[in-house]
Amino acid sequence: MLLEMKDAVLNYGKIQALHGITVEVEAGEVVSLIGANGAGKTSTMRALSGVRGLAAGSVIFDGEDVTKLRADQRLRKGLVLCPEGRGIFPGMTVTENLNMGAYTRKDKAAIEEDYDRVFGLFPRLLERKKQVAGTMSGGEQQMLAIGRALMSRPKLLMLDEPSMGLAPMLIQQIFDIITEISQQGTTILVVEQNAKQALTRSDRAYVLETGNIVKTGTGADLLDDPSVREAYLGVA
Amino acid sequence: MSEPTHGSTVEQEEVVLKDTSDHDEIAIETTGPDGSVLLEVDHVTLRFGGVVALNDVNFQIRRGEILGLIGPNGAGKTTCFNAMTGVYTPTEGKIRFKGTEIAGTKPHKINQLGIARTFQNIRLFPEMSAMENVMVGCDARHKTSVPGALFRIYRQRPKEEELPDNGIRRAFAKVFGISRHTLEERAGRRRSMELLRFVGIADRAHELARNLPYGYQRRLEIARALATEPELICLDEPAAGFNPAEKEDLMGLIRRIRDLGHTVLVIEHDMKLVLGVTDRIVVLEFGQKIAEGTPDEVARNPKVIAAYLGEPDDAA
Amino acid sequence: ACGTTDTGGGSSSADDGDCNFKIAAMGALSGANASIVIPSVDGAQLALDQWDGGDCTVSLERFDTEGDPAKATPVATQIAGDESFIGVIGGAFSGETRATKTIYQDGGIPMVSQSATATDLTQDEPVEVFHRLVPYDDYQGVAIAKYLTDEAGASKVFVIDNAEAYGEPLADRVAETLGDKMVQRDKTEVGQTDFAPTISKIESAKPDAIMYGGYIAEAAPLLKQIRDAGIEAPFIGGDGLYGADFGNAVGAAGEGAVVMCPCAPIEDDSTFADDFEEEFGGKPGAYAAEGYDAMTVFLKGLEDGARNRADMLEFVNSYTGEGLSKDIAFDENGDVPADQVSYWAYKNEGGTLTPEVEVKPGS
Amino acid sequence: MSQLTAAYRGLRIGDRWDAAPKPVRWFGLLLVVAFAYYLPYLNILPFAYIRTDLTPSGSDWASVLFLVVVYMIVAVGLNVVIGLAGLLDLGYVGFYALGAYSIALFGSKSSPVVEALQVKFGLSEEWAVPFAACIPIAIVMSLVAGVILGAPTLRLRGDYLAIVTLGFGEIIRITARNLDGVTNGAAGITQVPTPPGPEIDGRQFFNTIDAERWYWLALTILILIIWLARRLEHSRVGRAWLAIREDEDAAAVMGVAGFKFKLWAFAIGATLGGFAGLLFGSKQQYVEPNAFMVQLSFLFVAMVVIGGSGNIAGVLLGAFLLTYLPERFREFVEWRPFAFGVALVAVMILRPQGLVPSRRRAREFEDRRHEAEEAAADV
Amino acid sequence: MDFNNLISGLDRHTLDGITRGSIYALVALGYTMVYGVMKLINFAHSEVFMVGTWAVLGTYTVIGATAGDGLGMVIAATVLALLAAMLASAGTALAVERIAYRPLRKKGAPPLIFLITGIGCSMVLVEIFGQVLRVFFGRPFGRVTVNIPSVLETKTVFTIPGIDLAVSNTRILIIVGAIVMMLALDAFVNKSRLGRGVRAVAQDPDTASLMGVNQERVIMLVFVLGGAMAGVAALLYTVQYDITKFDIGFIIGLKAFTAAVLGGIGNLRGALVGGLFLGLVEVYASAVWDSSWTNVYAFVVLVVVLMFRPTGLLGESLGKARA
Ligand SMILES: Nc1ncnc2c1ncn2[C@@H]1O[C@H](COP(=O)(O)OP(=O)(O)OP(=O)(O)O)[C@@H](O)[C@H]1O
Ligand SMILES: Nc1ncnc2c1ncn2[C@@H]1O[C@H](COP(=O)(O)OP(=O)(O)OP(=O)(O)O)[C@@H](O)[C@H]1O
Ligand SMILES: CC(C)C[C@H](N)C(=O)O
Ligand SMILES: [Mg+2]
Ligand SMILES: [Mg+2]
Repeated sequence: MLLEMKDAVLNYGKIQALHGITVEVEAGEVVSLIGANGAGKTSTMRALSGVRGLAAGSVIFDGEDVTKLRADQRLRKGLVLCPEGRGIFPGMTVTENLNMGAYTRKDKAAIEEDYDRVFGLFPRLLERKKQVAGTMSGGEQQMLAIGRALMSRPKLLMLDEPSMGLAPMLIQQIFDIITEISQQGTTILVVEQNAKQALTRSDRAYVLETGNIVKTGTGADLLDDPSVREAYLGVA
Repeated sequence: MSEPTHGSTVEQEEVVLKDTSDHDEIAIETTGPDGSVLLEVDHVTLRFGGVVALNDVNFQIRRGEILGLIGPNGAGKTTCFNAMTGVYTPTEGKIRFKGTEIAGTKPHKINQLGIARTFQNIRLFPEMSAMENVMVGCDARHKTSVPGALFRIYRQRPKEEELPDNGIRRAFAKVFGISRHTLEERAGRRRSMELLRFVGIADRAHELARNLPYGYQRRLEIARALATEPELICLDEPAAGFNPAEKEDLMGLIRRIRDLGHTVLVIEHDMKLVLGVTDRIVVLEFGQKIAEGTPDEVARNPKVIAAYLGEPDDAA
Repeated sequence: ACGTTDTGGGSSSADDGDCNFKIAAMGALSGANASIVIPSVDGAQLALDQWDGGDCTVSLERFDTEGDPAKATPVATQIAGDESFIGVIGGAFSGETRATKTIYQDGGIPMVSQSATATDLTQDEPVEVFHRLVPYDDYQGVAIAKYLTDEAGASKVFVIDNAEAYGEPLADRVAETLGDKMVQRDKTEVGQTDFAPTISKIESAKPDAIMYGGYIAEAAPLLKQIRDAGIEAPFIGGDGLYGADFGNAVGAAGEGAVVMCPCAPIEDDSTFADDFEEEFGGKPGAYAAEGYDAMTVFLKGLEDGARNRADMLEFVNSYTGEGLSKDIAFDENGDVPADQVSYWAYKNEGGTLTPEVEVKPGS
Repeated sequence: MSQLTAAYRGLRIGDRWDAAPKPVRWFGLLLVVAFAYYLPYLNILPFAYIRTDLTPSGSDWASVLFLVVVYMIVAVGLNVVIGLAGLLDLGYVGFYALGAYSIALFGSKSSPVVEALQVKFGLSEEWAVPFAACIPIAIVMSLVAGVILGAPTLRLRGDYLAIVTLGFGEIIRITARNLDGVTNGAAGITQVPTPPGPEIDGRQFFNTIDAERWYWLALTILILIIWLARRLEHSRVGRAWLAIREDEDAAAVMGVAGFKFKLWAFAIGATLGGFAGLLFGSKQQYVEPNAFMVQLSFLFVAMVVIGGSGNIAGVLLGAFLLTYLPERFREFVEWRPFAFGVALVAVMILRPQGLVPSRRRAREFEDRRHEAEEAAADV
Repeated sequence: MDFNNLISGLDRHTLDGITRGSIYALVALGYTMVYGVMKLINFAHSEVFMVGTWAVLGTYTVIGATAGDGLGMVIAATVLALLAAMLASAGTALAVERIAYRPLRKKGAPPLIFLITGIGCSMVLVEIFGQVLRVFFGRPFGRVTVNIPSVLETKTVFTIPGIDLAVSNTRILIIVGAIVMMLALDAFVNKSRLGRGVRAVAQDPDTASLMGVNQERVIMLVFVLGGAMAGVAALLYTVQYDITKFDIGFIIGLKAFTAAVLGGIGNLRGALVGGLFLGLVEVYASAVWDSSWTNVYAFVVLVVVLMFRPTGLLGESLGKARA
């Protein structure tokens, strides 16, 4: 088991966002998390990445208890989150943002390779290398955020709504990239509203509802589940 | 969960929670969907240093329609919005709203002219309750300023239904009238509640905006924009982050907004929503308009397919 | 003014023979300028300690104003309203004195200031209760000018001030007296430490003496920078520089600088100096002798049988006596009589101010 | 300390107050006001220990109360600027100074301005602008100054505004000090007029000794100002300020004329500051530039923040404590500034939301605190 | 008004202005860095500088350096004093951050609270030197101006030919020292990995932590660097003016903060430009009129600049420092 979150409870002030959920990710898997707005998907991601602490429960990554570690410490262990709403550094150029992805890395040569890989995936970024990221369009920023996450060479890459705000063609591309990265050996946990795509492409999935896991299974199983189809796929 | 919020700028106890199934009260006066031009983007070019975000873009919005604005990421859609709402001034070209040139006008003036918008990255007033957020929108149409709020001298003869129930106060109000401030506050509260119900989030009216779920926040933005009684309401990716079921709801909401008499301009990447709800679509790419027409026409347009839609069976 | 005590007027509850009084000392006991005030209050304390009161018990209460007029008014109102106070030593600075003298006037309580020297206090708007043991700054201006021309033989003087209530009028007066022997005038700012613009003006004016009206904090860096620039012209300041702190602050650059003060020298081996040192662990500082004298005036009043403010005021108004600092008497404005006006020029030698020459501006 | 605050919280005074029926609230309020008017005479032990004149070297109780109330007016005014509109003004002392100077310049027989007028119009040497006429002059001067300062600078964001306003305060002080011919320079202006009133015991009604009359006057004005300020807060204007504070651009797009409302906030704040200055100058009967150092501005801001910015009760408490405590503990002469600094830091660390925050801020803060505490494990 | 004085001595005034401005600039760095990262005006920074000047005095006293020492001693004393000042200032800055700001951050306090806390810390530090230490150790502590021996005596090193401008060793030290330190810091923030981390936290602390940046460490780093720069300023200041005082930081802090805003707060190069600009304005204006109006000129210039460039001469933000 690469990642294991047990009985996690997360509060925002008086509001309890996660009511003791358990999520597991096996090395090499693509796991997706689906659910309506406010179900707690982002909260799960935040708790996993260490941006927010848990009120109860634990997170075990790569056989090590990381519950008490800060986000930056977890990143060093290979647990990387590409946050919802992109979180690019608005005052830095595209290149500098990518640099930030490699902040903890020292392997110069491999970093160069990864640049090429990211620019290969997103040629638009290459065109805009010197643009200050804050002035880029929503979609461009999303590409940058994913590219930057890849620069960290994660063991487990967590993506929070990577397709949000992207044009249809790009969404397709993003999912292709996810598949590709996964084939290259990175484990992936993805949150998506785009449930159909997400379920098609993932090995397993969890369905969240108001801070609780209500269903779990393989992607294909859930795709066939009538209640899931009704609630999340818009097919009656 | 939704604890009463004392001492807030909205006193909630006076809110009338009657159910208005028909939404007449929030309708605004417009001339209706007569198809006349409401807003005209006239050969607009907008540059940021070297980047040409808009290049000689030219289109019109007609009264009463739902117009979609689509295009690949970075095509210039949001920029176009920003130019229309006074955030940016076009480098060249004109934008006319109801015949008046509005480029270079301050954002709050543009709002008073009758254009409201939502933001691609939600920008509510996070520490104010949902209700208060909408009240700020309502205030755009109110007149009370500092002296009015301080001294409350400006009095109006109230309509029968505005009179207080209490006998003495009633008599007082009949003789001296009620200050415009008080009347506006009451009207604002009533209207805000109706709008929250209209967008479907009245149950959390007194919660801080920052604590609302994402979807609620999006809807709250719409309610707040509607509160300013715009003739034209511009929605920037309102369905971002919605699941299909929620998108379905949103489509209904957009149609109902139009039915109230507002003209709607919507930027959206979700083709199902765009094709399903709009009357006409304008397509941008690299800052240029590459197509314009009914949803059917646009969806079949090879240029659009190549630039934007990709293979017909899209991701949604 | 209210509450615990009955208000106003001259009548006193302490009239019936028993002699139980307080004397207030008001001034900056904390804050940046405390060091030129505390010695004088200590001096007053010493006078009281040495006094054999007979059946009188007198205490000295110290009121801190931080030298700030706004903080001084509640203090003054308190003192004026409490009948057990029979006299006020102070205010130490001119500003707070200006702000409070009408309050004391309303309370009918006599004041004897050890160091407030602003001219207007007695010359423009005199009040009956105010007296001071130091001559006012018009004299000092003349004294400094006189020193400059007569002792230093200067004919081109550069006059600088700190643009504040004390320094500016003093410098004005010096300039006025010097007439065309002043070559140039410049103003600085309190808290300033870089005087480059002033230095360059001095350099081009090539004066043969420099006068500064202000306090130690600015005088020290100013003088250092003057010497650093290689300007050797003599430097003279007013009583704002009087005190051991000046020598400490200016260091070697201050060698030979002159400080004018309306305070007579206290011999190092005088009994006063010894007693003071024993009691407060240091040489008597600025206006210590004047503080001592101020207290003495009031104590003499009590010995004379003054048992309320009105009597005390009357006593002080007509007081004559020999003091540590000078022969004490007050004219109708509360000032030192003209024949007693005398200044001493002190020269900074190896960090201590040593009396150089007496200057009488009157003659 | 924490037990104490917990006990206090346990009482839920605020909630109970809100829950109480209207007549009860009115009655409570009346009691508080009556007590405030009675304060100068407070003489029942043990309560009398709060008096400042019982300690050795203490200062006059009523005078201290007066100063407290003047600073309360300042705090209420500054609260409009900082607490409601969210504009950081570090030069508030400038308006305070203007108020004091306007009554001194026009009302004092010995002010150069009045002297010039006397000469110009051949008036008697005793002539000066009467007190009543000085009030509108002070209000207009500070209001105009507020607008003049605000108009070019309110477009600046947050901390830029802070330094510019700070500069403004200094400019006012230095100008007052250097323009000898107009303001009498550093020597200041004496004979500042006091409000008219009957003579009692051969003294003016408002004199230097009977400070409680000044206190009552100031208190009455304060109550009036609070009443007006509350009206503003709970109106469209208050909401607009809040919206601007939260997100100015979004507010503009929603039709809020940001600049206009900010300017209003500034002008209102300036006027109240000027009014407080006028009271101060008049009671003092002496105005001089050094009474208006920058540090006083900091003190004003500290009052607002310590008490709980945005909440009138809070800022009143802040003004009270920061003025009263140093006076009450005069015995500690040289240690007062040190203690003041330590107390400031300690209070802020223990109660960052202010002593009596507004509910909105308290809630805001609670949320943030929880978030911050849970945000990351501490290493 | 004396424009002749300005024109005839322009070279001299320029040199004076740059000297004054260099010190402003160094102190301004501390404001700008902390502001850039935490959006917080660290009001206690003026006292961080003040502590540095005392460290210089302390060093001289301990090693017994005085005016007139030999070259070896002068160099040794100056270097030691520099290190001591940097250490003391950085330590003070760090202490303020740990004791006062950090608990507030942990509680998520709003910015104004930090401001008032900073003012409180500033008072405490001032009083430590003006009162607390005096009570325990007596002089030189207390509320008086203290002489610092001019170990490095002012000597004219060379005269610029043609304009006949004498340039002294102290001025060279100040100007060169300030500029070198600024360039070094600028390079560090813009070029080094740690510097990039600083900028990342400045722009988006949460995301920065997701990139592996330890936010707490960055904040400490910023205080330490800003403090060290104030320490350098303290040494240069004492070399030029030879004095210190418990409240000496206030005015310099005010000016340095003005300089930081003038240049564009959060922008390192802005601090340099703002500092020099402010120094020149002050000296030029004082040459024409007199120094009692200095603060008025300074603030009027600030307002005028901000009216035309609302985010300062070079614009805002650590992130855009290179743009
Ligand atoms: N910063 C916050 N403060 C308070 N409550 C919050 C905060 N962030 C989220 N919440 C609440 O926590 C719950 C879960 O939110 P979360 O963002 O995890 O949902 P989500 O599943 O990611 O939704 P979406 O699809 O809209 O992104 C919601 O009810 C939301 O209101
Ligand atoms: N302030 C600015 N400075 C420089 N370039 C800018 C600025 N604002 C926008 N741009 C550029 O203009 C182009 C259009 O951006 P815009 O935000 O309008 O795109 P969009 O169509 O809304 O895309 P998306 O669907 O991704 O939101 C982009 O390439 C963007 O990088
Ligand atoms: C103590 C003295 C230096 C006071 C000064 N003579 C004054 O009048 O303010
Ligand atoms: Mg989410
Ligand atoms: Mg966009």
